[in-house]
Amino acid sequence: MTYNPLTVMLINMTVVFGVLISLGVLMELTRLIDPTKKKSEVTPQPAAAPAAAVAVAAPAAAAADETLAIIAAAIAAMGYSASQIVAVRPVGAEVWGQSARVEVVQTRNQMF
Amino acid sequence: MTYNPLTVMLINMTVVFGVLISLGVLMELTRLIDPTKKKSEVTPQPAAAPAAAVAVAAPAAAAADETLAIIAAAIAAMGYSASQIVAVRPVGAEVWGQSARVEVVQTRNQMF
Amino acid sequence: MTYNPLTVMLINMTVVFGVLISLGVLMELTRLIDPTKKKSEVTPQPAAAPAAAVAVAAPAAAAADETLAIIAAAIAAMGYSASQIVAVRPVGAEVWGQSARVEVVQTRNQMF
Amino acid sequence: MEVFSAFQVALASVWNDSGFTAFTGGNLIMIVVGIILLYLAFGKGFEPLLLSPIAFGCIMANFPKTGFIEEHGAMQLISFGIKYEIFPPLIFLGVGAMTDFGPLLANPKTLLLGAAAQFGVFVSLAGAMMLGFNMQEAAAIGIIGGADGPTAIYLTVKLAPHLLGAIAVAAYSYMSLVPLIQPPVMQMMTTKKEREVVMDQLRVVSKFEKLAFPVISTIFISLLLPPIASLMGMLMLGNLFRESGCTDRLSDTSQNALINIVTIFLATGTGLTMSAESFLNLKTIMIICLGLVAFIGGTAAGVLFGKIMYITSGGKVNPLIGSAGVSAVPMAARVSQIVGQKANPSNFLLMHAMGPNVAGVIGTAVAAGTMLAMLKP
Amino acid sequence: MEVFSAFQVALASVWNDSGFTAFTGGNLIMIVVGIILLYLAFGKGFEPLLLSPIAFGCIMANFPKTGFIEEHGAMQLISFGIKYEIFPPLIFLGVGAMTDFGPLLANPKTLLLGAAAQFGVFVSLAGAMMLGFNMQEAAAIGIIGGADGPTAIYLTVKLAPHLLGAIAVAAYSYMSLVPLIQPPVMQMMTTKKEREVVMDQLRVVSKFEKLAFPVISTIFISLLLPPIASLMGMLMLGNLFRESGCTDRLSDTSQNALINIVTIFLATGTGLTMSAESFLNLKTIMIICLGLVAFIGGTAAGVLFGKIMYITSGGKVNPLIGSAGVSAVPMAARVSQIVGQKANPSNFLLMHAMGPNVAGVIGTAVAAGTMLAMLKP
Amino acid sequence: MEVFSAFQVALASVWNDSGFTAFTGGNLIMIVVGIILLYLAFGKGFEPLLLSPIAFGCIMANFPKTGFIEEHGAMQLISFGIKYEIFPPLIFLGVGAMTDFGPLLANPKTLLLGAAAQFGVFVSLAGAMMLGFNMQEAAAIGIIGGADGPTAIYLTVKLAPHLLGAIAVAAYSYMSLVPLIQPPVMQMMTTKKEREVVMDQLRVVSKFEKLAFPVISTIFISLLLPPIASLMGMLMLGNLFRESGCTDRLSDTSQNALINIVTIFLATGTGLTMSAESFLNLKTIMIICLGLVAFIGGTAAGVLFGKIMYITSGGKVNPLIGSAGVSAVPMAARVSQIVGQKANPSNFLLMHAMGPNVAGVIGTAVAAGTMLAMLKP
Ligand code: NA
Ligand code: NA
Ligand code: NA
Repeated sequence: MTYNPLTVMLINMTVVFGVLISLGVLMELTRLIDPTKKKSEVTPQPAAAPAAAVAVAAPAAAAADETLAIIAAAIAAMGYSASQIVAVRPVGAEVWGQSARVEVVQTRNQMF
Repeated sequence: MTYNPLTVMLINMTVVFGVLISLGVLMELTRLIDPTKKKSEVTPQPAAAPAAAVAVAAPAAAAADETLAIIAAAIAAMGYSASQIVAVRPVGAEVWGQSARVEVVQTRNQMF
Repeated sequence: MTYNPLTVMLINMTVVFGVLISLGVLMELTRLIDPTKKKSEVTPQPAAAPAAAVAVAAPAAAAADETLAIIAAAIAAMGYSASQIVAVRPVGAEVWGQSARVEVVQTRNQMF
Repeated sequence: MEVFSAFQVALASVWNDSGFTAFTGGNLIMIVVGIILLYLAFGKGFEPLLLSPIAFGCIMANFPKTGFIEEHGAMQLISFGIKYEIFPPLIFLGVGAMTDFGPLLANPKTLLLGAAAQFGVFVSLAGAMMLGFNMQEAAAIGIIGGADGPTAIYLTVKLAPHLLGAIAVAAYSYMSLVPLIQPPVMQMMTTKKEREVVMDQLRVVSKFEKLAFPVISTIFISLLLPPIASLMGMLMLGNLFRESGCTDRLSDTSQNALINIVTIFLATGTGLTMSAESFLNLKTIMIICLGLVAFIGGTAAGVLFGKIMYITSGGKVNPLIGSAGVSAVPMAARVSQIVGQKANPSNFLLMHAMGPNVAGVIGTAVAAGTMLAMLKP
Repeated sequence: MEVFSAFQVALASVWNDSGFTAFTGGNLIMIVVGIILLYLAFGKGFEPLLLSPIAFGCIMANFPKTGFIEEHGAMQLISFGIKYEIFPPLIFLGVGAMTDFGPLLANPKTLLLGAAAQFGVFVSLAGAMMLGFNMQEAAAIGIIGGADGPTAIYLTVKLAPHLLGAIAVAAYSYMSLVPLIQPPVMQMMTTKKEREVVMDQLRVVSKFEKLAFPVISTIFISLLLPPIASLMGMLMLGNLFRESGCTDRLSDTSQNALINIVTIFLATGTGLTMSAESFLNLKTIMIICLGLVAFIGGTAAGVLFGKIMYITSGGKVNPLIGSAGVSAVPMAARVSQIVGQKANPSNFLLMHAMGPNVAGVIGTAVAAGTMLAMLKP
Repeated sequence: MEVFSAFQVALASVWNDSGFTAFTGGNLIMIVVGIILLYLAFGKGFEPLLLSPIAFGCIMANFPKTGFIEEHGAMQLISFGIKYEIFPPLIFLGVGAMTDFGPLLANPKTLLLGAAAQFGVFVSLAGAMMLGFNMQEAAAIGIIGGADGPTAIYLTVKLAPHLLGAIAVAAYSYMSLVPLIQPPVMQMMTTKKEREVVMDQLRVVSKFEKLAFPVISTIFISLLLPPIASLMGMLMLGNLFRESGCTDRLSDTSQNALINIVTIFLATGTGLTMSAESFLNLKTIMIICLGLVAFIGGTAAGVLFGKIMYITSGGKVNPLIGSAGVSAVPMAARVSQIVGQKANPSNFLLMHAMGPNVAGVIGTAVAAGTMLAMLKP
C-alpha cells in the first residue's frame, strides 16, 4: 500500500505522541497507586552534583557508601585511581545462618 | 497404554529403589577398587562445626587454608565481613618455568 | 578425483610455501607503508629476559608496569605469589568528564 | 481533505490490526495471572530466576496477533527449543556443574531417602487419574512432586505438552514454597528426640570416587532407561567438568553463561505456552492442588523412611534429612538444617541432607525415565 | 614428467577454483569500503563494537565462491539469524538489562521529547519517497533517524531487506557521529540563556514504579502494535531482570555474554548482506544522505520541542535535553551534558537527558510498529 | 493378582525397552575406550578440555535406543552442528581472540618454518594412500599432522565424515603428547651448538601492523582458497577484536563464554559420532599410527628447515624453533623453550617460537584449503 508522505508522518507522529503520552499517564497512575509511595517522597534527589548522580542511579547503594569509600581508598593505595574501578559488588545479605552460608560458598546455591 | 495407578506406583517405586540401591552398590564397589583409597581414610571429616563444613565441601582446599585466612583478613580490613566473600580462586601451579609463565599471563594459553 | 600422493604433496607444499611467503611479503609491505612507523622503531624489544618477554607480549602495558608491580606486591602481601596472578586489567581512560563517568559506572555505557 | 480522510483510514487500520480488537476476557485474566506470578517472583521471592520469565512469557502469550508461534523470529525459535526439548538437558549440564555429589558418596545409604521421597510423585499420579486425567497427563502431573524443574518440563513436553504451563508454574512455585510446606510435615512426623540426633561426621570422599560416580551412574541409568539418557548424560558431564580439576573453564561456562542463557529461553518459552485456552480451565486448578499433595506426600515419605533408618541404624540417622529427598536442591537440604538446628542448636545437618537431596534429582529422573518407557506413545 | 604435468593441471585447478578468477571490480570497491569502515571503527572510534564486524562481514561478503549463503556452515547460520530476525529482540534483551528508566519515570514529561525527536524519521521518509524509493524502502530509510540499531535492522529486514547493509551502516555511523552532528544544531537553535538553565533535582523513583513500568508499557504497546511485541517484550524483560534485585545472574548474562555473542552474529551477518550488487548503487549514496537529514531533523525537532517546554514550564526545562530524544543511548544524553556544561560549568544535565534518551528508544519502536502495521505486505 | 501380573508385564516392558537388550560387545568395547580416554584426559592431562567431552560423547554414543540422532533434542541439535560444520569457525573466532601474531610479524621469516612443518601432513597422507585409504580419507588423516583441532574437524567432516571420531581423537591426543613426541626428535636432529644459539631481540610491532595483518591475510587467503574463507575470516575477526583496543567485550566473550560453549558442543558432538560400527575397525588403528608419523614428520621437517635457516642466517636462528611450526599452540612453542633452556639455561626461545607456532595455524588452514579445492566432491 502507498500513502502520501504527509499522511504517514501525521499518522505516525499522532500514534507516537499518543502512545508516549498514554505511557506518561500510566506512569502517573502507577505512582498514585504505589503502595510503597510515602517512603520515596521524603528525600528529593540531588541531581546537581556528580556525586549525587551516582545516588540517582543507585539509591539502594546508599547504605554501602562507607564501605565503598574504604574499598576505593584501599585500591587507590595500590596505585589505581577511583575512576578506574568498574564495579564493587557486595553479595546480598543471606537469610540463612552461618552454617548454611559456608556451604553456599562451595556448592550449588540456586535452584533451577 | 493405561495402567492401574497402583501398578504404576509399584513398578516405578520398584525401579527407583532398584536403580538407586544398585547405584549404592556400585558406589561401594568403586570405593573398594579405589586405587587412591588409603590416603583418604586417614582423617575423618569433622562435619559438626560450620568451619568443618567448608572442609567437607572442598577437601582439596585444606592446604590453602592459611592463605585463605590471610586473604579474608585482608578483605575484612577493607570493610567487608568474611561472609561476603564469594570465592577466592588460586591459579593452579604451573609446571612451566618462569619464562613460560610470563607469556601465559598475556597470550593464548590453551590449545583448542 | 585421485592423485598420486607425491603430486598432492608437491602441489600442497608449493601452495603452502607460496601463500606463506606471499604473506611475508605483504607483511613487509605493510611495515613499509605503516604511517605510525617511526615511533615503533626506536626501542628494540629485549626478548632475552623473562621480564622482557612480558613487554613483548604487551608493549601497551609498558606505562602500567609500575602500577602492576605495586598491585603484585600488594597481592603478594596477602599470601599469594606473583605467578598466581592471572590478569590485572585497568579500565581504559575515559574521555568523558567526571560527571559522565559516575553515571557510566552505574548504567548503560555502550550503544548497541 | 484527502489527507485527512487518508489519515482516518490509516489510523483505523492501525487500530484494526492492533491486539485490542481481538483481546478476550481470557487474555485479560491470563495477563493478570502473569502479573500475580511476577509479584510472587519479585515480591515474595518465589524462584525469581524461573518464575519471572515464565510470568512475563505468560503475559506475552496473551497478546493477540503477535505471530510469535507462526512467524519466524526470536520467539518462534524459543518455542522450537521448548517443543523439541533442547533446553532441559542443557540446564542439567549446568546443574551438574553446580552439584557436589560428595555427601551422597560419603553416605550412600541416603540414596534410599532420595528414592523414598519419589513416593509423592505417585500419590498425585493416582490422584490425577481419579480426577479424570489420562495416564500420560497424570504422569506429567505427578512429576511435579519430583521438585525438579528440568525433569518435569522434559517429561511434560513428551507426554502432555498442553499442560506445560500449569505444571511448570506448579513445580517452580512449590519448589520455592519448600521452606513453608515442609517444616510442619517434618515437625508433625518426628519426635523432639529424633530431631535432636547429631549425625556422625561424613568421611572424606576421594577424587577417584567423585570422578567414577558420574561415569558409572550415566552408563548404568542410560542403559536401563534410554529415554532419559540425554538428561543423565548432560547432568553427569557437567559434574565431570566440575570435579576433574582441569576443566574449570567449561564448568564455569556451564554453570554461568550457558545455564543463564538457556534458563531465560526455557522459562520465557514455557510462559509462551500459557495461552488462555490452554491454561484457563479446571484442569489447571486441579494440577495446582495435586502438586501440593505431591510435595507433602514426598516430604512425608522421605521423613517416614528417615524414621525407619533412625530405627535400623540404632538412632544414628536424623529422620529430618529424609525430607531433603524431594530434591529442590539446595533448598530442601537447608530446611532440614534449619528444622534440625531449631531442635538442637549445635546440630549441623546440612551436609548430611545434601546426600538425599542430590539423590532425589537422580530418583526423579529415574521415575521420569520409567514412566516414559511405560507410556511413551 | 607425468608428475610434473599432473602438478600443472592440479595447480591450474586450484587457481580456477580460487576467488581471483571471479573477482569483480565491484568486489574490489566493496572490500575497500570494508577497509574504510574498519578504519572508521578502529581509527576514529565509530561504534567499533558494531561497525567493525559489519565491515569485516562486508569484506567477506565480497570474496567469490565462498558459498557462505548457499552451503551449510556457520556463515549460513548467521545469515539465517538475520533473515529470520532472531537477533534484534535478543539485543534488546541486553539493552533492557542495561537501561535505567529511572530518569524517565522521575520526569514523565520528557516522554514528549522522545516523541518529538521521531520527527526526523518522517522527514527522511518523505525525502526518500521524493527521491523515488517505494513506500517500504522509504520507511526503512526513515528509521535511521531513530538512532536505534536493532529497531532499524528489525524494520528493514521486514520491509526492505535488500537495503539492510546501507541502512545499518548509516544508522551506526551516524550514531557514533552524534557528538559531531548534534552540537552545531543545538547551538544554532538555542540562546545562551536557555542553555544555561539548571534543572531541578529529579525525584527518587520507587522500586515499585521501576518494576511496574516495564510490565505496563509492554502490555500497552504490544496490544496496540503487535508487530513490535517481541522487541518491546524482550527490552522490558531485560529491564525487569535488571530492576528486580533478585535476578542478577540473568541480568548479567543478558548484558554481557548473550548480547556480545548476538552482537557478533548480528553485525557480521549484516555485513555479509553487503555484496557489491546490493550496495554499489546510487541508492546507497541517497540513503547515506537521507540518514544525515534524519539525524539533523530529529535533533532539531527535539530541541524545538525542548524550547516549547522551556516556555510552558516557565524556564525550568533546559531545551538542550531535547536533542537526546533521538536515542543513540547514552551518547546523545552525554552530548546534552557536554553542551550544557560548556554554557554553564556547574550544569549537570546528564540525568535529565537520560529521560528523553530512553524515551526515544520506545518512541522509535512505536514508530516502527506503526509503519509495520500500515505497510507490512 | 491382576495387579501383580500387570506389574510383571510392565516391568518386562521396561526391561525390553532398555538398552541392555540391544547392547553389543562393540558398545562395551567403545564404552571402555571412552573410559580410557577419560582417564587420559583427567589422569594424564591429555587436552582435557576437548578429550573429556569427546570421551563422554563416545560413551553416550554407545548406549542403544537413545534416539540421540533420530529424535529431536539437544543431542540431535549438537549432531547437526557437527554435520553442518557450524562449530569449527566459531572455535576459530575464539582462537583468533587468543592469538598474538606479534612475534610472527616481528620476524616474518618464521613463516617458512610454519610452512615446512606441514610436510608431516603429506607424509601421512602418502602413507594412508599406501595403506588403502582413498584420496579423501587420506587427506583427512594427513591433516592430523597439522596439529590443529578445528581445521582437522572441518576438513574431515567435508571429506570423510565417517572417520571423524578417530581423527579428532588422534589429533587432540597427539597435540597433548607434543611435550613427549617432539623433544627426542629435536635432540636427535640438532647439535648442542645449534641448540645453544641465543636469538636476537624481537623488534616492536606497531598496532598498525597488528591490525593490518588479519585484514590482509584474510583477503589474500580467502580469495585464493574460498573453501577455508569461513575459517580464516573468523580467526582473523577474532584477532581484530583482540588487537583493536576498543572491542574488548567482544574479544572477552569470543575467548571465554562463546568458545567454551562451542567447545562443549563440538567435542561432545564429535564423541557422539564414535559408534562401535564406525570406530572399531582396523582403519582406526591405522589412523592412530599415521597420526604419530605425521607429528614426527612435521617436527622433523620444521627442525630441518630451522637448520637451513641456521646456516643461511650465519648461525643467528636457533633450529629448535622449527618444531613449533606444527602449531599445537602454545604447547609446541613451550617445548622449543624448554629444550633450548636445557641446552643453555639463559636461552629464552619462547617468543621466537611463537612466530612459527602461529604460522603453523595458517599453514595448516592453507593446506586444508588446497586439499579441499583439489578433492571436494
Ligand atoms: Na527429585
Ligand atoms: Na530513537
Ligand atoms: Na598447524
